[in-house]
Amino acid sequence: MAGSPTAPPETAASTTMTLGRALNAGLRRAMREDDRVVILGEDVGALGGVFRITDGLQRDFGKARVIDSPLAESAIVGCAIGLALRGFRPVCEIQFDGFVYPAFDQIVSQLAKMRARSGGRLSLPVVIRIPVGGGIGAVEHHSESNESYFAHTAGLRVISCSNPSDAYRLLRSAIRSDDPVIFYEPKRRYWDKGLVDLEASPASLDRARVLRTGTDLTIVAHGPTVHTALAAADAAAEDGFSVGVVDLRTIAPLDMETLRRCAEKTGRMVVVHEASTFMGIGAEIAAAVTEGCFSVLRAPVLRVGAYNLPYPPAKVEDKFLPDVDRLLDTIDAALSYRGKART
Amino acid sequence: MAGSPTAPPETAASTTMTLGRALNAGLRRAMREDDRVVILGEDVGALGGVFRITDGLQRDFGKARVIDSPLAESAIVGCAIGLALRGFRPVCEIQFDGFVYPAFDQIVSQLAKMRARSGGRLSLPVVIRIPVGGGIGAVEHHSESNESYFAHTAGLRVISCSNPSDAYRLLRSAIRSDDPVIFYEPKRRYWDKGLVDLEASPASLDRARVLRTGTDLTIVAHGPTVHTALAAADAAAEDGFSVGVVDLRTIAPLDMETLRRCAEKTGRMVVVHEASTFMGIGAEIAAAVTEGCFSVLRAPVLRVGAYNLPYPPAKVEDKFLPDVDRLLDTIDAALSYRGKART
Amino acid sequence: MTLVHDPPAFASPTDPPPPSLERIWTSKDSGPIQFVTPDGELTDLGAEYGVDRALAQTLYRDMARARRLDHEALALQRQGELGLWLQCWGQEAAQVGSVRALSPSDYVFPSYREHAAALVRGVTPGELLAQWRGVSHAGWDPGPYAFHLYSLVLGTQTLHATGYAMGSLLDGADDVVTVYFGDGAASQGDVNEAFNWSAAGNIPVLFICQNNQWAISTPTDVQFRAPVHQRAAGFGLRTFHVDGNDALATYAVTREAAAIVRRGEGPALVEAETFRMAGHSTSDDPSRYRTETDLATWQARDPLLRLETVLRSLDTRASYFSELEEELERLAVEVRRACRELPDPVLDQLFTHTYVDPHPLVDAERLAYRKFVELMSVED
Amino acid sequence: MTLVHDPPAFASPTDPPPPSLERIWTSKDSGPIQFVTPDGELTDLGAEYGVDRALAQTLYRDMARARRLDHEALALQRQGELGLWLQCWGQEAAQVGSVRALSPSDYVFPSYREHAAALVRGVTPGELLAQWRGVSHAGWDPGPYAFHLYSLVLGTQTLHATGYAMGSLLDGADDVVTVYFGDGAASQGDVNEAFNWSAAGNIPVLFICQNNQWAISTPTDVQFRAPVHQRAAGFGLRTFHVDGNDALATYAVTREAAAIVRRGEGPALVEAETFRMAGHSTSDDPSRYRTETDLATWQARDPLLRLETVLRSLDTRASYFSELEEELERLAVEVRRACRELPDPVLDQLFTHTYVDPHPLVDAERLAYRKFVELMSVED
Ligand SMILES: Cc1ncc(C[n+]2csc(CCOP(=O)(O)OP(=O)(O)O)c2C)c(N)n1
Ligand SMILES: Cc1ncc(C[n+]2csc(CCOP(=O)(O)OP(=O)(O)O)c2C)c(N)n1
Ligand SMILES: [Mg+2]
Ligand SMILES: [Mg+2]
Repeated sequence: MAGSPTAPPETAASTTMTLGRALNAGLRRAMREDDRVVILGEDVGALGGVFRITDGLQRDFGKARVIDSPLAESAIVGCAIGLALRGFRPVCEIQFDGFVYPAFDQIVSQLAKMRARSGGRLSLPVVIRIPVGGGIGAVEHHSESNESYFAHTAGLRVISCSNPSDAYRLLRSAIRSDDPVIFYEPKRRYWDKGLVDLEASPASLDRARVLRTGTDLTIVAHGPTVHTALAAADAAAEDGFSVGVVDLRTIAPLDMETLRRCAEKTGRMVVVHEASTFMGIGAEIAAAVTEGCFSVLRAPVLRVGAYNLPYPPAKVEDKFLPDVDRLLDTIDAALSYRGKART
Repeated sequence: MAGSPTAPPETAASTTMTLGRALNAGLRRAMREDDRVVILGEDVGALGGVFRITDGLQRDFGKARVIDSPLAESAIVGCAIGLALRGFRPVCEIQFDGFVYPAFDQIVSQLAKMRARSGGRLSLPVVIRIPVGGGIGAVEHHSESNESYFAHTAGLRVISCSNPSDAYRLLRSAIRSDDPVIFYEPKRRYWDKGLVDLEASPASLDRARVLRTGTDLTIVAHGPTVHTALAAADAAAEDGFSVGVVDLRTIAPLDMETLRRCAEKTGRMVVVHEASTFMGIGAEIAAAVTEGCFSVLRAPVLRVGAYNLPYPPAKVEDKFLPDVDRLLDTIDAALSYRGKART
Repeated sequence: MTLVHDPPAFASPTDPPPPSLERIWTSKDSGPIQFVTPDGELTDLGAEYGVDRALAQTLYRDMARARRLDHEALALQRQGELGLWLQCWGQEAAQVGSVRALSPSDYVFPSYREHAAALVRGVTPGELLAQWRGVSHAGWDPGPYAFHLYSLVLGTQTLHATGYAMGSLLDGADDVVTVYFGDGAASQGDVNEAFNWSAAGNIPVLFICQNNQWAISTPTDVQFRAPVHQRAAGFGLRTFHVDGNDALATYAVTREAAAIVRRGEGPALVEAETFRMAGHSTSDDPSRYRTETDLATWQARDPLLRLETVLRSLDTRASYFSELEEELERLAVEVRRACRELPDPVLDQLFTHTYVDPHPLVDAERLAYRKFVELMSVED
Repeated sequence: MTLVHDPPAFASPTDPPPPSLERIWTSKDSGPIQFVTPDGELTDLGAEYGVDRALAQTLYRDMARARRLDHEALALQRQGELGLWLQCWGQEAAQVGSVRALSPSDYVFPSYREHAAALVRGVTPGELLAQWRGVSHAGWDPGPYAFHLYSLVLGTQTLHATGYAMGSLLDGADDVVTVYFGDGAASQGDVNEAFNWSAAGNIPVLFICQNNQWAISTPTDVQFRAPVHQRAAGFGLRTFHVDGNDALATYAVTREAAAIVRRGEGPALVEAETFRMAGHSTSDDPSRYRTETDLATWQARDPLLRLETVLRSLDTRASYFSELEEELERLAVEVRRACRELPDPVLDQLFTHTYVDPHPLVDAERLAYRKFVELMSVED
């Protein structure tokens, strides 16, 4: 998508690469800049991870810094906590979204809380990378969208990247952050290509990005559904509606300033994500935006997410995943509210 | 609180008892009625659990049916799944809210999904009882409110009881249900007394209860905060406002019919819970009620919950927990919106 | 060819009992139990136990069927008919030898690579492929086969087996609830909780660890320091260590282990040494992490060849082999046909599969889904 | 009184080395290592090792201080000054004997009952009580004491210790990262993952299991079938089993275990047999699940009395005991004073303790909180 709003300005250091390679470049850069950065996870060494995100890193940085772990997620996170206490900056890889749950206690009770428990004395700069979401025809447990759990957990930051440039910049920032970060990678976008400026500064961890401005309605998306949102905005434009798109980038905290600004401008908002609608991040956005912008909203903030069912078998996932059609249908619904703003 | 709206009609079988004893009576009744009901958990036998909810049950039903388990939550839930597959109806006790996370994978990936995974062939009638929430001056990890995690998990039902009568009736229904149920018990209300009709029919698992009707605003609460909501409604009444109170009883699914009806009637709604506001159940209620009742709302649905911090040390928990004052402050805010409904 | 009993020694109750195969762990490990060498010769122990011709023929047929199915499924995946396939190639003896040693009513919790065991239990090729074609999460009803759904979240099924066995005990049954898991899965907390819980409660579970030397790209020396059977002994389980490419030894060892469990002496574990001949899955590229030499070493220990040599040395009739060959051809046809005939799933139906009792949210969402589908069909 | 070395045999490099105390697990367990009998007599092994008078005095003082603190804290809880207290009464030798055998810079991850160990490391009474008074979640800065915060979610700290030790290895340090946990916690997946991970990676962790026979109301025979040291051996750890009410034996055993770990021979585990003399916590009612006989048996094995007998038989000067008595009185005063002087926490501050980097949501909530507080103060 040349000239798309997701592309950063081109510089000398700009290269076209896939989202997966951009993450690899981000990891490599972080490891080069700071020798306290270590990687641990299942199959991250010789194999380079099942998605090859750590490809070549063990070869270049050694087995001491790129650690093939035993098969135990709780231990991966628990040991990362210990490493962080010792002054390292561990980056954990969870092989698939559905396999993070055995580590749940270590993440929500240990990693998230230890700083607060210590009265602010300790900090745990741990990044947990998770390939997330569906759309790759996988078997069960390999297509989960579980950001809600971590977003609801005080003490964590939750980041979601949608394109190669952000992937590179956000990952570097996540590794630099002294707070624990859950870092979501949209697995069905690993092979999407885009321009990456390798010299760009690390991105802020609390700002959303307006990818496209609009006047009639704003779509809010993150990770894998940003692409869907852009496509829906294109389609809506053909029907004469000016639809903006916000890429959240950060799920916790939310960039409420940007969200409110867009809601004020367009009066209508639709949130899309792959997680179940019920208690998904769309609920928080709807509640908070409505609270902040009640008088200017012309329609309720509507949501498009998964149904309240476990992720289905691959052959029906295209019907299950929020797609352009469902998004457009919901945009129609939002636009069909006749009411003026109350102001 | 004699004659309070939480009291059921008095019958011959009505007895005054604490919420804790009502749960004990509910378990006893369920075990007597169905010999496939078994209890398992840490210290549930001779000790009767740290809150004595299973008091006397091992003595009366034997060690085979009231099983003191090794100290391993994942195993408690994992084995309950196996027992259910074998045709039993296990009731697990998790000792404190903060200790359910080691079982998270078994709950969200195994218990919640197995029926769907089996194409509807299997059912897992497992109840997981969790004493929940703060207010008892406990040390860390003993005052968590984690209903959001399970409410967001398709395949589970999430129940929260607030008074002895409901505790008795809802627990019996939860054990009879063929779906897995997360059953929250408000630990600081264990010693609250109320009338329990031991012959009352089991309660529906998908209906909220209107405890108090109002015309100006509706407070939505569940579990431990229902008491707070009733007190706030009393206080508001003194200021001349008619405030209703809905006790959710079921968090997943929500009884949207009742919630929408109340929102339509009062045009204003405040949700209160002990969990963090961010991504708490209040977000879902606000989003869904706003979607359903956009034109009649006179103010945004407002939320009162915990701050986005880990639960604090006991000496400040009274400032941290949503109390009558914070609730009244938010009610004021909701009432101060001047706008009329759009209809 | 060394001494051969036909019928086998252990089938006769009057014979003196053969030596126990249990592995009491000591610091010097004497290696896995073997009845047949890779060259197809009986070991002393193997000779002492003798060979039951009928059993050997059954096991060989079971293995041959599994390998053929595996092969066909691989081809189907390459043709795009399956989304993914995890081969059991190389592990046929470990599976068939163990599952055949159980009573058919002993409930089995597999991991996800137990295709050979599944076939023995009667799971049909179509049922077995359904999950990998993406038409369902689980292709069969576990009850009739006493064979549970595959578990993809590693090790979780060991706790389900333990709970099921608790129930069996409560019911007064004498089942040997059996659970399969891998060398990698053994590192998970759940598996160790299951070891501990079952040992403490004297729960009748039989753990079968197929140590196929790899967990995707991770070799066992990254996974653990001491072999899994030693670890299990530490928890107080009765433990066995067997050459998992030796179907006869695996059968005998599992039989002894199952008998211990059935007698109520507590849980037991069999560690079967075997090898994953293919990549982890059809998505894997094993050349990134292991050598051809590895492969050659284990190729030479092939479980089918080994038993075939035994059978031939027992003068098995040629018709046995030829009839089997025909059967395999029929199986191959059946696999291909069943795969292509699997009906696609229907999202609408899934709304009824998640909860037993009515659920207002799911009902509302189904309604919304139906309306949306209708709308789309009108627009088309 | 049997043979006494003063200074001790093991202090002299010219003497032949004493026998190893390592427990190679075999099916016949010969019981925990003991140097001093409950009656205060040296065992043969104890005599062979000899008694270092200075060490014995240090350990006795450490234990006496811990018991006094424990006692005062209990009283404070009964007076409502503490919300909760978990007594270490009975476990003083297990803690003091082990922590004194480490280098002071060896980072320790305690569970939540290691008050005796904490005092040895210099944690002050006020810091120790803060958590139980409800004024903070953790009263001390772990760094200066090389003593981490208490962990209340059972067993989780074993993985933190393992990771910390990985870091120590990466840093080329020769620390012995040490972690305490209980017999109950040992059933958690995390603890077993830590055993396995540390053994597989040859990580320098020393695990100390205080087996105090109970996990709240659950006795060890519900918890496991085989002792924890046997289990750890199964994972490939070097293992030790000691009478945890014998401070001298615990010291010597831990010293040997720590040396193994420090030499890079891998992780080790010490299982110390001891007893929780009080209830689980001040909220517990142990009469519901255990008998007075139990208590009497263990009362007779009291770790302080035992070492006192040894010290008296060594003709320890009376001034040692009288000075210690005075010190304990001062400690008691300090405990009571420090407890009452602990400042109450301020919610406003907690908004800065959760994240390092600025966090818009937390900032907004703090603002709302401040406004609310202001409003309330105006209304008052
Ligand atoms: C909890 C969990 N973590 C990670 C994975 C991803 N994964 C699937 S199979 C596998 C390797 C399993 O190895 P092993 O247990 O030895 O079984 P094998 O594949 O060799 O049969 C991994 C890491 C998973 N399925 N579950
Ligand atoms: C994961 C978890 N589950 C349950 C509890 C509740 N709990 C606190 S202490 C305890 C018993 C611990 O026994 P043990 O490990 O033997 O230590 P001890 O109290 O005897 O020192 C239990 C069940 C907990 N803290 N953490
Ligand atoms: Mg393997
Ligand atoms: Mg204990």
